[in-house]
Amino acid sequence: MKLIDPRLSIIEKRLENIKRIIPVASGKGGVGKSTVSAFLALLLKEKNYKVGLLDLDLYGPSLHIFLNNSHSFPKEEYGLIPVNINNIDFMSIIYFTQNKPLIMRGKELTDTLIEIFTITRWNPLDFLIIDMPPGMGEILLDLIRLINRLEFLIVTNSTRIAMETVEKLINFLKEQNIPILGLIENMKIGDQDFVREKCNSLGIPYIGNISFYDNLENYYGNYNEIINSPISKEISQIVNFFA
Amino acid sequence: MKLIDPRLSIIEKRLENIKRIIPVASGKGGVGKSTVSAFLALLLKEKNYKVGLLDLDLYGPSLHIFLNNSHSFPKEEYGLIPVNINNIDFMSIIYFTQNKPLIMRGKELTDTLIEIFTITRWNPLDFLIIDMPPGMGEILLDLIRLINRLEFLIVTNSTRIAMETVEKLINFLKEQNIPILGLIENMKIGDQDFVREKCNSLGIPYIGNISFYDNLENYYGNYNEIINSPISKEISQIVNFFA
Amino acid sequence: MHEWALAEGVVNTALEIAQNKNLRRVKTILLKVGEIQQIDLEVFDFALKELSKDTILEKAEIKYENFPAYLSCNVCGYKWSFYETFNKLNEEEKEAIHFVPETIHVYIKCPKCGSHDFEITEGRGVFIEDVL
Amino acid sequence: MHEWALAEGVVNTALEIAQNKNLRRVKTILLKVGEIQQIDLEVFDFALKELSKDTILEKAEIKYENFPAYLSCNVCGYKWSFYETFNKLNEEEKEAIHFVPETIHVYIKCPKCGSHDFEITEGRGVFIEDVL
Ligand SMILES: Nc1ncnc2c1ncn2[C@@H]1O[C@H](COP(=O)(O)OP(=O)(O)O)[C@@H](O)[C@H]1O
Ligand SMILES: Nc1ncnc2c1ncn2[C@@H]1O[C@H](COP(=O)(O)OP(=O)(O)O)[C@@H](O)[C@H]1O
Ligand SMILES: [Mg+2]
Ligand SMILES: [Mg+2]
Ligand SMILES: [Mg+2]
Ligand SMILES: [Mg+2]
Ligand code: NI
Ligand code: NI
Ligand SMILES: [Zn+2]
Ligand SMILES: [Zn+2]
Repeated sequence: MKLIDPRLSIIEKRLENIKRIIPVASGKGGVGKSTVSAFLALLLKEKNYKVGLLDLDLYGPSLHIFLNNSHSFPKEEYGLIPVNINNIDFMSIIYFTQNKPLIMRGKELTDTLIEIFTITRWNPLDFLIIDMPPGMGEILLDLIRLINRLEFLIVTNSTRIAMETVEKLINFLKEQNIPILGLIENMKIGDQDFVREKCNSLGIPYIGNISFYDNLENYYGNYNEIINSPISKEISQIVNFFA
Repeated sequence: MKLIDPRLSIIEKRLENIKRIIPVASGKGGVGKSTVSAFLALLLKEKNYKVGLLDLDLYGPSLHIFLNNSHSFPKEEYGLIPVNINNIDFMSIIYFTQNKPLIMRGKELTDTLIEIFTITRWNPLDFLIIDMPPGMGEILLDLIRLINRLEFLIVTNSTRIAMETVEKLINFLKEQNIPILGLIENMKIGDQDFVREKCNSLGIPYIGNISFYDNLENYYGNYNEIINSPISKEISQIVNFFA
Repeated sequence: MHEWALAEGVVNTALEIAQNKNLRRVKTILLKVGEIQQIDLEVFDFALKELSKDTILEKAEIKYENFPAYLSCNVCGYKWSFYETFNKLNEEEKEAIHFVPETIHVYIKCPKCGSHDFEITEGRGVFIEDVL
Repeated sequence: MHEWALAEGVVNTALEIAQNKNLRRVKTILLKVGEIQQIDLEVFDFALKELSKDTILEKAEIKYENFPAYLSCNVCGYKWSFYETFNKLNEEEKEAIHFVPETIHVYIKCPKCGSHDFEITEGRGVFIEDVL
């Protein structure tokens, strides 16, 4: 008999009290996946939903900056209970790396992802928002392989350079019959409609756009400022799209 | 005897007529690695250097958009001769994927990278510019493992979110004693100096900054417009830094 | 305490295996416990027994085999045992590796060439060897 | 024609192996040639012989063993042989895979579940089995 990994069978059970699981993905980096994930979590919570937020960008975790938290630690209780920050249940690799560089090869990305899902005990949630890394490697492939009720939210910016890669992700997900909620055009510049038209031709909903905000970083970590910022107003309308 | 991969021994020979090999990296996505790579190649060529350009962002190749070329094919001649576009020798995975999604796991990234270096026969070059993917996985690790005269050029934008990850890459490279030419601050917003200060504290040269250009995409694929664009003027000064 | 989460996986999987083998009662569970994860065997054993109650695993004997951990450098090829470098870790680092073994790449490097790019060839975590 | 590039790797590596084994003359080179790379054996053999001239490989017999290729789905576990799906590829697709075998993920999917996430378990490219 080959050695059997006992973790795989428990992942579904760990997620059974979560109503919807939403990976925020793009394929492309730097388009605002993390920004959208963080705002989405905050604004859903403002609507009194129970929200979890999971940073799966293992090479470049960044949600802890938005949430201004890297020195807490998940409580050990029959596993690890995510850190509660402003009533959002948060889990990140950052709690185990001291924010130092973590280089890994693909097989190890797989093991890390499985381990995180095995040991994290989420409270009952309405939404688990998963901040995805760029690329189409292990994190994407294993998430799809291990969890079968994902609803992808795609993020792009207004450039052809980004859409070139985003389109690849969309085509891949469509071919594998993975549900796509729709696409958000972030940091919209100009009034071109090509992203919206691309959505039409790809047959996925264009959820809406978010403007470019020069001073976005000033808000990070300040809960009240974020909630009342103009970008929150804009994203609220997007939140209405699916909740 | 275990099966032996005959490709590894030939990689160094394939690169022996290349004077300098410069990976443009960041760790972070969307900060302008590809943009900087493309402009750098063009501007070095304008100075009459012989320049090669290699797109190693295998999930999200994009240099073919800058160069406006995806339908050529490398010439088969004792291997593959890169495609010559405006006198830049160009190689990309795009020539083998029909621009369709290519999902891969890490082990396969390694094999692809090794295969590309094995079969590509570069003409003698002054510079080989390598456009790197985000992350710190196989492409970065294998490049470092297989080629020992890399000089990294680091790209970031002006945000803390980006620097959080860029700093990890820099610290990793420093710890592994890999040469770093310096850092470029792209899409500079505001007049904060924190990126420059970060460079000082990390002990690497701050090479310069590039402004944010709203209409950058209009230039792509148009060689003369690119050369005469204001961004080229700005990047020229950066080029002077190391050539 | 997070050993409970891993124990749950073992119990779940052992039940699945027993079912596939049509076992009416499990007599023995053979486990290999990787050094890198630094499992607290006392807690783990207690958790396994608690979670086995009222299942066909209830009276099974659980045999733990220590799974020595080896690391192999992807750059220079050097191989070494986890324990050679283990003592250089402080408590916080050990705990991080206990929770997520792959963070070993943050805290350990190849003793020969200094690279963080190495492979865990054996002894990462908990595995089920057989259910009898 | 790009077979020359691969042949160069074989010659280089075979010379290294011969040196490490202190061989004064190589009698036999054993190669395993993976199906996926669709090597043109005639060109490859010619290239190997040309590149071996004036080296200790010059008169070596080169033995080619076909290395059948198998694919294994990471999602559903199905295993199949490359040739089962090979005939569905057009010439352009075959050529892409000939140059970069990993592009197989673009053009082939699991016959059972449709996933592009599968592994090449055997028969990817050219390997040296031994130099005698
Ligand atoms: N709407 C926006 N306006 C201005 N800057 C933004 C906006 N969305 C994201 N950014 C900035 O763009 C950069 C990339 O965003 P991030 O969320 O980290 O992208 P990703 O997670 O896709 O890599 C960050 O510096 C972030 O602050
Ligand atoms: N200086 C700049 N001004 C305006 N837009 C830029 C600038 N540099 C890059 N961009 C845009 O930012 C996006 C990301 O750039 P890209 O070069 O693809 O980054 P990376 O290769 O790091 O992912 C692209 O849409 C690109 O057009
Ligand atoms: Mg992100
Ligand atoms: Mg890029
Ligand atoms: Mg503990
Ligand atoms: Mg051919
Ligand atoms: Ni524990
Ligand atoms: Ni060929
Ligand atoms: Zn080493
Ligand atoms: Zn399948």
